[in-house]
Amino acid sequence: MVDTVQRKRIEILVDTPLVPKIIGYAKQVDISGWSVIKIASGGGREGRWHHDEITGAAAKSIILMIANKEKAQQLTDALAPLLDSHSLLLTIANVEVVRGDRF
Amino acid sequence: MVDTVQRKRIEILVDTPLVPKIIGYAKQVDISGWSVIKIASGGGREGRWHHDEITGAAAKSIILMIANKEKAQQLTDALAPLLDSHSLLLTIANVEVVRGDRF
Amino acid sequence: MVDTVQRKRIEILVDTPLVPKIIGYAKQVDISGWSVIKIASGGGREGRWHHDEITGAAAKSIILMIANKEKAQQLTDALAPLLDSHSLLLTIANVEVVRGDRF
Amino acid sequence: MIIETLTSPVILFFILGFLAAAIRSDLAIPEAFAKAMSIYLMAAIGLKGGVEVASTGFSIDLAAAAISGILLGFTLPILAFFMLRSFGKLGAIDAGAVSAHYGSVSVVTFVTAIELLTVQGIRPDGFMVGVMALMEMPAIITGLLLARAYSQRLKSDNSLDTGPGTNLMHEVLTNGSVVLLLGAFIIGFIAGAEGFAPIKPLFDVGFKGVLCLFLLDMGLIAARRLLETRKVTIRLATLAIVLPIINGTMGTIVGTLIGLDPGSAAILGVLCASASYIAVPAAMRLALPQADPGIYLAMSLGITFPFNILFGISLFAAIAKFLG
Amino acid sequence: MIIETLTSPVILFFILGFLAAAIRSDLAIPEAFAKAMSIYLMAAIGLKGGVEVASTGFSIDLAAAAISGILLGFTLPILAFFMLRSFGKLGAIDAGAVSAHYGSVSVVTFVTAIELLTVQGIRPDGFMVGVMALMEMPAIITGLLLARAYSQRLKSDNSLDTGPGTNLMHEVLTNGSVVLLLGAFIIGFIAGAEGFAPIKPLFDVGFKGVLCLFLLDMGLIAARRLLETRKVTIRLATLAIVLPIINGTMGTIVGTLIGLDPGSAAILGVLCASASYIAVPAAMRLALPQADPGIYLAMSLGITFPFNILFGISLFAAIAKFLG
Amino acid sequence: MIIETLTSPVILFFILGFLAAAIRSDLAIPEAFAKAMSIYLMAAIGLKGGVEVASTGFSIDLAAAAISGILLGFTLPILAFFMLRSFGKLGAIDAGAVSAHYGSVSVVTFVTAIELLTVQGIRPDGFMVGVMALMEMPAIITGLLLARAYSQRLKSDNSLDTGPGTNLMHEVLTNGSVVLLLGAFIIGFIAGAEGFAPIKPLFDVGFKGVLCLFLLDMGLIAARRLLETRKVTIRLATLAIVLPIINGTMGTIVGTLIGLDPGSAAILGVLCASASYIAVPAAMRLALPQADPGIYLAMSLGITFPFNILFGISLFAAIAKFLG
Ligand SMILES: Nc1ncnc2c1ncn2[C@@H]1O[C@H](COP(=O)(O)O)[C@@H](O)[C@H]1O
Ligand SMILES: Nc1ncnc2c1ncn2[C@@H]1O[C@H](COP(=O)(O)O)[C@@H](O)[C@H]1O
Ligand SMILES: Nc1ncnc2c1ncn2[C@@H]1O[C@H](COP(=O)(O)O)[C@@H](O)[C@H]1O
Ligand code: NA
Ligand code: NA
Ligand code: NA
Repeated sequence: MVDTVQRKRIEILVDTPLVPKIIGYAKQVDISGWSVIKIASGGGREGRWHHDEITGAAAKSIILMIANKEKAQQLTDALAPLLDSHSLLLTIANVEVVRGDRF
Repeated sequence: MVDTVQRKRIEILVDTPLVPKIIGYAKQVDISGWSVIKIASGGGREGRWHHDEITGAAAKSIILMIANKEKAQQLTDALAPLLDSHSLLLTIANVEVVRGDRF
Repeated sequence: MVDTVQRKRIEILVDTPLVPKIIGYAKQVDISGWSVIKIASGGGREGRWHHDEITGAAAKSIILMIANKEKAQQLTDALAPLLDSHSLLLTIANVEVVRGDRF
Repeated sequence: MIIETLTSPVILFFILGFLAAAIRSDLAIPEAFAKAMSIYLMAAIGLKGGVEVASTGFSIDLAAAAISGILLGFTLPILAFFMLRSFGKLGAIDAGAVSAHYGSVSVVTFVTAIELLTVQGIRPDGFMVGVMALMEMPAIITGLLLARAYSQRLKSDNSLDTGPGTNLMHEVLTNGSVVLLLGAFIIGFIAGAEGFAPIKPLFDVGFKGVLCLFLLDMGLIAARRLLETRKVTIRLATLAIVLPIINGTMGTIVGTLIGLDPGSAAILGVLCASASYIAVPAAMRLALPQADPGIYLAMSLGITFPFNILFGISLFAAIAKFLG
Repeated sequence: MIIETLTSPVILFFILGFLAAAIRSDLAIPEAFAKAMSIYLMAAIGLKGGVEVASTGFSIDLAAAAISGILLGFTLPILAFFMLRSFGKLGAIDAGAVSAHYGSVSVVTFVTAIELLTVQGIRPDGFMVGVMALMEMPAIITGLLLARAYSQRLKSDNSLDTGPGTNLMHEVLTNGSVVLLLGAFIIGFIAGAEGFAPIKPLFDVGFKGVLCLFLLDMGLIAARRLLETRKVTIRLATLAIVLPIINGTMGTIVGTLIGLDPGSAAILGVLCASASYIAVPAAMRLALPQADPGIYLAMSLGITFPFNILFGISLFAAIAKFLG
Repeated sequence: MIIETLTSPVILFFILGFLAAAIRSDLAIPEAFAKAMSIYLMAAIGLKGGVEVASTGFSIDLAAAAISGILLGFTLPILAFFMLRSFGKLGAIDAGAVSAHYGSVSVVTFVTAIELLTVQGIRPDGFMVGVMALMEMPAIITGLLLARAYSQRLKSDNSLDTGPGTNLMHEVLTNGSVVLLLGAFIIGFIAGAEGFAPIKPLFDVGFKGVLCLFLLDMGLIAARRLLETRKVTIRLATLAIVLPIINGTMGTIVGTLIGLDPGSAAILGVLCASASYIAVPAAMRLALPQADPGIYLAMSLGITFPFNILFGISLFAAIAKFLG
């Protein structure tokens, strides 16, 4: 049986133009990697939107990061002031990572 | 340290043409927002499929919603009768949401 | 109230050309289905990359599978030897699946 | 004509795609490119049709063809439904869904037929584009009504209530391809030959080449659909060839009877013979989610589409010439 | 000219898109196809402009137009800012963001104007493409400075510090559309008419047709943006029409004063009147994330863009002819 | 010829892309558009090659070129492998993977070379397209066998067993670009000049322009690959220039010896000099996942591709003319 370690799965929903900025913060707290997923469409209090738009300014993405508890905490502390002004949606869940000691 | 609240992360795998229908139900139970992610390909008991199809009828998407426990329960109750006929796959997980009191 | 069962949500981050291989292993342990999501961009110890590349060899995908505990365990055992050589990232989380007895 | 058909590059690209998928090659056309090509093709045929009607004016033929097309769209699913239930052994829900596909039309089959008939010297009238657009939707209504009338399961709940957030009739009437075809038709009509001239190069120069690449993709998709299906029985496969022959022959006869020229009569036959694989599947997924997409997609896309491209078009052309 | 404009296929496709979205049709142009078309259009106008300058040589007009364009880009947002704050009742942050959009330019409005003016017989000079590229960015700086000077909230923290991993000035100067427009302009200049000849067919044959399909998409996007907004008040909607009229008139006058021919003066007016909806929104999301995208996108894309396409271009052409 | 090459728009667009990425502009070509262009280019050259062979007939030259190409594909990786191990200091696995890339071919380098050689008046024979398709795959086999023969690690487990669900030999033989190139070649051959005529406009008019936009994207990708790599040592960078020179010279000499005209000999040299960056990387990821993609992509795409486009093609043309 392979051994797993418990880590945090951080999911940040963010406007696509802001992705590099969030990743800049993630690097500051030394998170080892990230993956970006495009959102096709969505809706919220501000109305609905679709990705099929010529102006990328309205596009949204999810940034996915696996990190240990400490780094996850540092990242949320760093991003907290931006949550409202940049309308981020930040969720954290527990996951088992197989042989994930490097995170 | 920022405070987090516990919420539900609802993930519904659904045929793309049915997405508006599911969102209609979500609005009925007053869920505040949703995000749709395209599935590129997949497989199950009915065989495999790819997104690269001219006929969008076979395309699949994931609808992602963050909501509190009560709304998540209401939504699953509302969708339960459709699970088989519309072949939905509905999963719910716990997540910590940073400053997520609005969900 | 609808009844839910607890299942495992397996997420495997993998180079796109290797997807069929991983799915081959999943079928061996009799997992009932899978869904593939494209990663748009990402970064790690090896530097950053974007999907907008003519050479698909650098593209990455997430394979998502819902399975019961036993099958999840069998799959991780089967994939363990590949984790390093194929640089997979394998995470497992608990989810409630609505009427998910078929998984 | 069969020989000419089978050696024209348009058809050869379709065959190439079909064979590539059959040997399980990883050749793939990006989805966005395929959609771009279909938008281009629909805009092009809509424009050309409108420009042509602008020069010939509205005629009694146009009205006759439009009315016949709509009536055929409403009625063809009925025969199909009962054949699917009896010979095909399908339940009412699946039979209703499949019959809606066969009553509606396939744009690519239409475009390919225009090309092949033009080469043959019997070019159909420009207004047939409008007729096609009008034929996309009626069959959906008949198919749903049939499913509802004959299914015990649907009788208990209300099948046309598609839940909150959706409205089937609205979806049907504002369907993207209908709007684009009719819209481009009207633009062509307003602009006329003179106004069309500056944009004509794009829609002329590329047309046949784009059709080749598009059919390459259709070949890949049709073959993959056929290979991956586990739902199509021998009986259903037979119907996927018999139904287009019956419907197409009826369409060609009706076209001839209402006085269309051979090319237009043949194309009316092709429209009746062709089965939808874009608009109707999406509508069915919404309105009859209980129906199995594995059945209707494999039949319309995997069998009927190739049959029409390779043989059906030539067949209805021959019938129209014989009658005309 | 208004009648000619409104019956040209280019504009009719825009109207088709607008109406399709208004009746909530699901017609959609794939994002990748739209981006491909915009890359094609930018490469084409860049190349043609460069080839033209290669044959006419650099002139004093070119320098005058370039300097005027940059100065207008820097100053137009100031008036807009105060009108948005007083009449529009926006806060400093939103007013700064919106004014940056109106000081910058819209490539598609420019291209459409070139077409319409050419048909009218007052074809603008080739170098105006370069002027457009230079006008994309200055307004961003003015808009940010204004927001920062008048917002209490921004005064406390440093608004131009956009956090780790990003550098606004760098983003602004290396913006993709600026690089592509200027790059293609320089390539056209180096290659000259002779070097351009082998690649000319693609950029000539397709141009107007691609513009049609692109404007179809713009119509869809503009109408959807307008329908889904909940942010635009009557006052803001008024400004979204008044601002282009003021800016465009000023641009046309300046163009005439510095001695440009009527076509070039009109196009300078169009550049001033048009509002950015690609480069500036992205920059604002980064530099002024507190500003509400719902406001600036609905104004520039939902109102100003259609206004300019349908009426503005004809208006500034009339003014330029009158003055010239 | 170098000067002509460096001022042709095709090459200037490549340089534009390269510079844009070097200044870290966000200019990007959507992936689906890039794939669409590559499908278009492959279909076009396949068709034209087939049409040409249909008119000239099969010749002894064709057979000689095909056999030479396959043999070169099998053998060129051997020299590369030992140079990569000794001078490049790579392990057996990485050396095997890299050598497979250099034994295979790059379609875009081929197409660009056809353009440049045609301008120079030494247009290669049409059948060289078929030769290119045949040369895509042999090197993969040699590379894998070398890696397996010399790696202790691979000797213990079975490197060609790629696990359940995959079959390398099948992947190699049904590779999408091979199927498309050979398929379009055969279609061109069947259709002949007459059958090709109706679809020729699309494949003729757009060709060079599309090549420009495609090379713009290749410039962006090549420069980004080079900038982001952390794996390429000075020694490996040297080999990424020395290997194409050696391979290309050998190919040109072989081409001349078997009696090809100078254009065809030069293009055989270009094929040998070019390194794959689509088919082989995908195959290596599957068959040799332990090899580091950072090395082989940076070498083939970041260094060898630009070298061949800017200098290699001219070099092999000069050698071919000198020998021929
Ligand atoms: N901690 C992480 N969280 C999410 N994705 C990651 C993480 N680390 C690596 N990745 C993804 O895996 C790819 C390869 O990572 P690496 O092997 O570290 O270069 C990256 O480009 C990311 O897409
Ligand atoms: N509860 C939610 N669950 C998932 N995604 C959400 C949720 N709320 C908002 N979003 C996403 O965030 C975007 C902006 O939300 P809002 O700021 O509420 O308009 C939406 O378009 C959705 O894509
Ligand atoms: N266990 C699973 N985990 C993730 N996705 C699944 C699973 N089962 C089915 N799917 C997805 O649902 C689609 C339909 O499944 P099925 O109805 O079993 O053919 C598949 O093509 C997959 O995309
Ligand atoms: Na039909
Ligand atoms: Na402006
Ligand atoms: Na080579």
